Amino acid sequence: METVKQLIYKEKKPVKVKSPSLWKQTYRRLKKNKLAMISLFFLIFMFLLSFVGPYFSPYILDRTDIAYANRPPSASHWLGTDNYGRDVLTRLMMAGQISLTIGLASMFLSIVIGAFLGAVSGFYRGVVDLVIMRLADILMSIPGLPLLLIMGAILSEWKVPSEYRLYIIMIMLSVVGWPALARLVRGQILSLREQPFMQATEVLGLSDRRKIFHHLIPNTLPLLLVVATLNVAGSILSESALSFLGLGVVPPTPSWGNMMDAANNYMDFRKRPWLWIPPGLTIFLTVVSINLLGDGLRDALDPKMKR
Amino acid sequence: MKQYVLQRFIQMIIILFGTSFIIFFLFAMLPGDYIDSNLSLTPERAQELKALYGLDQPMLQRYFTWLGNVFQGNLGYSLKHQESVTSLLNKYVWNSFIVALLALFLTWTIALLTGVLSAIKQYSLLDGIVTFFVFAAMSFPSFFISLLFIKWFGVDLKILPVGGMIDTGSNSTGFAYILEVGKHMILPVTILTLLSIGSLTRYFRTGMLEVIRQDYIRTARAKGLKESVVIFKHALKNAILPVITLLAFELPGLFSGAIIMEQIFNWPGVGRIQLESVSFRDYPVLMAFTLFLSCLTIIGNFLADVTYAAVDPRIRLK
Amino acid sequence: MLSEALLEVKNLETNFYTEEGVVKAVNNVSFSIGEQETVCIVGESGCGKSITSLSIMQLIPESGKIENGEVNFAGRNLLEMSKKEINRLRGNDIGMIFQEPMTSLNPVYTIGQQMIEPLQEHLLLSRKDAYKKAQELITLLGIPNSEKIINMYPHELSGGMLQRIMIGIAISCNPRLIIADEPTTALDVTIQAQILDILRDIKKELNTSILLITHDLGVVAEMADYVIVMYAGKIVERGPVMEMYTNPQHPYTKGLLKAKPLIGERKESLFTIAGQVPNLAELSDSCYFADRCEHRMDICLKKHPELKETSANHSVSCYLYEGEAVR
Amino acid sequence: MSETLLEVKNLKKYYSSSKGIFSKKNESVKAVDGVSFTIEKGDVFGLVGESGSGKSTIGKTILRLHDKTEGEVRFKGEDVFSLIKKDLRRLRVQTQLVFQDPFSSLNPRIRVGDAIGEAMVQHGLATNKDVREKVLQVMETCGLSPYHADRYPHEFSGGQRQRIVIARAMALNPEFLVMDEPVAALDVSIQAQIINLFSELRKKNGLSYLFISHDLSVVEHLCTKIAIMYLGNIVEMATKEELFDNPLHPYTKALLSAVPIPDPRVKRERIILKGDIPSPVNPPSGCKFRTRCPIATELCAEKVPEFRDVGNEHFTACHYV
Repeated sequence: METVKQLIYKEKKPVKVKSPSLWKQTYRRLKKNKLAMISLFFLIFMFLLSFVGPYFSPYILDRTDIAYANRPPSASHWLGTDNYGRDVLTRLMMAGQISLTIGLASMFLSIVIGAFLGAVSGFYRGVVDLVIMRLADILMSIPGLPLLLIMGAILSEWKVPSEYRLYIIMIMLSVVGWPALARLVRGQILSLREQPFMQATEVLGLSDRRKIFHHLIPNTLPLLLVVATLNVAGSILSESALSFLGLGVVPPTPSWGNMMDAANNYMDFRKRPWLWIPPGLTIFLTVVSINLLGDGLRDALDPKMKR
Repeated sequence: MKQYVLQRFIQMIIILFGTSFIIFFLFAMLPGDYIDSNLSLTPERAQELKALYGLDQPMLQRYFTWLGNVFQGNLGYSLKHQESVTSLLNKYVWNSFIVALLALFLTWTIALLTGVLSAIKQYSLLDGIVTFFVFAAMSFPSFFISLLFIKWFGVDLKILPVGGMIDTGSNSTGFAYILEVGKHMILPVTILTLLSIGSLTRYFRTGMLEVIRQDYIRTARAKGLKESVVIFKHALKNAILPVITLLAFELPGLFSGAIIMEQIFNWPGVGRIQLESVSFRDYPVLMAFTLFLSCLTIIGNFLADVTYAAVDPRIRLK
Repeated sequence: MLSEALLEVKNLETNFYTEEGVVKAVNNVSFSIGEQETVCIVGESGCGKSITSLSIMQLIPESGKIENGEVNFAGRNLLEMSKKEINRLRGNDIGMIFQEPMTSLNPVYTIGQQMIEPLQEHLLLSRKDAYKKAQELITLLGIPNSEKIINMYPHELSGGMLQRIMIGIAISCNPRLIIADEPTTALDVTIQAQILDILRDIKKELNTSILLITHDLGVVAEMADYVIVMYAGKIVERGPVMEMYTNPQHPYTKGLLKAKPLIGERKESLFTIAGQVPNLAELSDSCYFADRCEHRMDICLKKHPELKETSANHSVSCYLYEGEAVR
Repeated sequence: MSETLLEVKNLKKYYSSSKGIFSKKNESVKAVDGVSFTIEKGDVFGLVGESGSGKSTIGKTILRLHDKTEGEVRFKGEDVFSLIKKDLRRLRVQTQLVFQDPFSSLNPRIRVGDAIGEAMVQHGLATNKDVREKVLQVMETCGLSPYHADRYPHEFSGGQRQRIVIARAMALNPEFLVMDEPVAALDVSIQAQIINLFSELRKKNGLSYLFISHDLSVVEHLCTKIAIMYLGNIVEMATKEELFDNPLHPYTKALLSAVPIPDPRVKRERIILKGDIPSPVNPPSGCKFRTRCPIATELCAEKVPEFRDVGNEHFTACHYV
C-alpha cells in the first residue's frame, strides 16, 4: 500500500508562490469598482484642493474689500466674491480644511471610544457589558439633531470662543456617533467568539493578548473600516447642518455649513446663488463620494458578496 | 412570548429613566436661568428665590421633582410664547404630524416598490438607476436640497409657494383651505420623503436579495407557483418582517429630520418651534420637545420589537 | 429496459459566470429515465449532479445559464417551453425534494398553507378540499396528529418530519417524475432509513419514476435501477446498478467503491484517490480525471475521452476501454 | 499493562435554556447526562451517535472548552477542571482538537504557515528563527507542500484545509487528539486520504484519539474501542470486534442495520425505527430509547436500565440483554 507521502497530490507548482496579503487583494478588487475609484480620486482631489489649494490662491482668506463685494463669478474670482469682498473659492478651500478635519477627527474619536467600549463589552460580557450597552441605548434614544442642538446651545451659553468650538464640535459628534459603533463592534466580537477558529485559539493555549491582537481585532478591522468611512460622511453632514443653523462652527472661521448661511439672507438667496450653491454642492459631492467608496470597500472586503 | 414582552417592557422603563435623566442633566448644565441673569436682585433675594423654585437642592432631588411634574403633564412654561409647553406642543405637533405621516406613507410605498423591483432585477438598468438615486438621496444635506427646491420651484418657476402653511393674509375655508395647505405641503413632504427614502430602499433591496436566494423560494418555484406569487407571497413577507422594526423608528426620525426642513419652509411645526427656542433661549420648550422625541423613539422601539415578535412565528412561539 | 423514456436529457450544458471565469458545471450530459425507473446520479461535491437536476427544472441560480441541450419530458422539450407551461409542469408532473428540509420550507407560513398551494394551483381544488387532501398526505407519510401538524410552522418540526412534508408536497399532484436532490444527506442514519423506505413505497404505489441525486454509494445500491457517475461536470460512466457494482470500469468509479470503508471489512488502510477535484473554471483539454488517475496514458492528457458503450446499456468515458487507443 | 490516559467519570453537562429572570420553568437541555469511560494510551476511542446525542459536547467538555455540570475528567491522573491557568496551558500542548468544519476552524486572515507556527512559538517549542523550518516539517507529514505555508485558508479546498487543521494540532506534538467529526464534511475520495493520514500519524507518533463520528463504517475502520450514545448517555460500549460482531443493545442493532450497504446484491432485513429522536429537554422516563425501541415494555418506562458489564469488556444498558 502506498503511504500518504507518496500520494501527495502531484499538482503543478504555481508560478506565484506567495499569495499577496489580504489588504492587497482587497485593493485589487476595489480597483475593479469604477464608481468607488472615481470617488476615491475625487476625495483625494478635495483634500488637495482644501489643504494645498489655498497656497496657490492669490487672495488672502480674511482680507475684506468692500469695493469688490458681491461680484458674480469671473475670470479673476472663479466663484465670485461675498458681501465683504472675499474670494468665495478661497473661502471654500479653507472651509474644506475645517469640514474635512472635523469629519475625520470626530470619526477617529467615535471609533476609538466605540471600538474600545464595544470590544470591552463583547469580550468581558457580564455587568460591564450591561452598563455600556444600556448607556449606548440611552444615547441612541435621543434623536441626533436635537441632542446636537442642546449641546450647541450649551456651547453658546458658555460663550466658547470661535476657535475652540471646532474641537468641541468634534467631541459632540463623537458623543452622538460612538453608541452605534460600540454596538456593532460588540456584535462582531460576540459572533467571532463563537467561531470554531476562536475555540481553536483556546485549544492551542494561546495567550489572551495573542487571541485579542492577532485573532479578534484583525477580523473586526474590515467592518470597522467600512463603518468608519461611512461615519465620516455622517459627521460632515451633521457638522454642516449645525453650522448652517449657527450652532456649529461660527464665523469668522469658515466651514461649508456656515458658508451656506448666506442663503438665510433673502437677497443673497435669490440674487447671489454663487454664495451658497458651491458649498452645498461641495458637501453633496464629498458625501456621495465617501458613501460610494464605503460601499465599494464593503464589497471588496467581503468577496462572498461578489457578482 | 409574555415573558419576552415583560422583559422588554422593563428594559424600556430603564431606558426611559436613563434618557430623561441625561436630558435633565444636560439642561442643568445650562447656566443663565432667569434668576442668575437678573442683575437687579440682591444675593439674598436671589437665594430666597432659588429656594422657592427648589434650585438650591441637590440635582437628584430636582430631577425627581421635575419628573413628577412631567408625569402630571406639566412640562414647564414657555417664556417666549407665554403659555405652557404642553399646550404649545399640542398646538404645533399636529402640523408636523401631517407632514411626517404623509412622508412616511410615501417613503414606505416607494421604497418598498423600488427596493423589491431593483432586487428582482439585480444589475439591470433599473437597478442601476435606483442605486444611483439611493446614494444621492442619502448624501444630500437637508438644508441644501430644501433651498434648491425653493429656488427652482418657488422662485424660478413660481409654481409652488416658497414657504408657510397658507398664503399670506389668506382666510380661505373648507375645501379651498385644504387645497391651499396641500399646495404648501408638496415641497416639505417631497423633501422629507427624499431624505428618508434612500436607506429604506437599500434595506428592502438587500433584504429581498437575501430572501430570494433562500431554499424555500426555490421550493416555491419547484411547486409550479406563478412568479408573482413566489415574489409577493413567499419572498416579500420574509423580507418585510425584519424591516417592521424600522417603522417605529421612522416616525420619530421624521420628526427630528423635519426640524431643518420646517425652519427653511417656515412650516409651523414642532421643529421650527424647537429651533426658535434655541435662539430665544426658551429652554423649557427645547427640553420638552427633546424629551417628547426621545420617548417616542423608545416607545416606538419597544412596540416594534413586540410586533416583530408577534408576527414572526419563529419568535412568537418560543 | 423500458422502451419509452419519460425524461430524456441530451447534451445538456450549464455554465456559471463567476469572477474566476466560466465554470462548466454541467458539461455535455445525456441520459434518460424510463417510466417507473429509478436513476441515481452519484458523484462528489462540485461534480454537477445537483446542477443537472436543477437544470431540468430550470431552477438554477441566476449566475448560471443553460447553454445547450434538450430536456425532453414525455416528448416535449422543457427548454423551449414558455414560463407558463413550465409552471404547469413543476409540482404537477414533476415533483422535487431538496437536501435541506430545515430551510426548504418557508418559515413564515404553516405546513398546511404550503401544502395546499400546488393542490390549488394544479388540481384546482378548493381551499377546503386541499386542506383535506394535505391532511391525508401527512397521515399517509406516517406522521401522527395530522390535524395538529397542518397548523404548525416549519421550525416546530424536526428535519425528518419536514423532509416527509417535502415529499408530501412533491407527490401531492401525482407526479410522473420525482427529482430528489440529496434528500437524506442532512438527516441521521435512522431517519435516512425511514425516508428511503417512504420513497420506495411511493414508487411502488404511485408508479412514478425517480431521479435521485446522492453522494452516498450505499444509498445508490439500495435505491437505483440505473446509475450515472459524474465527475467534474461530465458523465464518466453509466450503467445498470448490478453492472456498476460488480463490473465497474472507470478508474474513478472503481476508486470511489474502494475508498469507502465498509462495515465488517476491517482492512489496514483505505484505497485513496490522490489529489483534488480540478477547478472547473480552469479545465484543460485533458481527461479531467487524468491528474488523479493511476492508469494515465499520454492520450489522456490530450483529449477528454468520449462516452462509449462497452456492453448493453453500460457506457464509460475512458481510453482504457477504447480498442484503438494503444498506449 | 497499559497506561490510562483519560478518565471520564459520571460527566454531566446541562445547558440551561431559561430566558432570564422572569422565566418560571427552569428547563435545561441535558446534553450529556452521566457518561463514564476511560481511554488507554494508544486507544482510538470511537464515540458514535446521531444528532443531539451529546457526543460533540463530551469532546469539548473534556478539553475544558466550557464548564461541566457534574462529574470528573482526569487526564493522566490530573483533574482537568481544577487546573489553574498556567497548568491548563501545559495541558493544551498535550491535548488537541480537530474540528468538523474545516472552513470555519481556520482564521481567514492568517496565513497557513503562521497559523501552524504561532502556538509552537507561544509554548516555546520553536523560536522565531527555526519556526519556519519546523512548520514545513509538520506540513510535510500532513501531506502539504511547502509553498502552501504562504497562502490564506480560503485558497484551499475542504480536504486540504482539514490537513492544515491537523498540521496545526500536530505542531504541538500532542499525545491525545479529540476529533470532532473530522471527515463528515469531506467527500469519499478525500475522506479516505484523511483517514489514512490519521492511521499513519497514530502509528508514527503513538497518538491516542477520541474519535467522534456518526458514521459507523469509518469508526469501525479506525477505532479500537467504541461507545454508542443516545440522548446524552452511552447505551453500549465494547471493543470494536465485540461491538460489530455481537451488538447487544437494540439501538446499536438498529443503527447498524440502517447503514446502507454499497452492494446491490445484499438484501437484508432492516430494522426501521419508529418516530424521531426525542428532545433532550424532555427525555422519556426510564430508558430514554424506549419510545423508539421495538422491544420496549412497561418496565422500560419505569426503570432506568443499569449500564452493566455483560462480560468480555462489553457494557450495555438494556433490561433485555
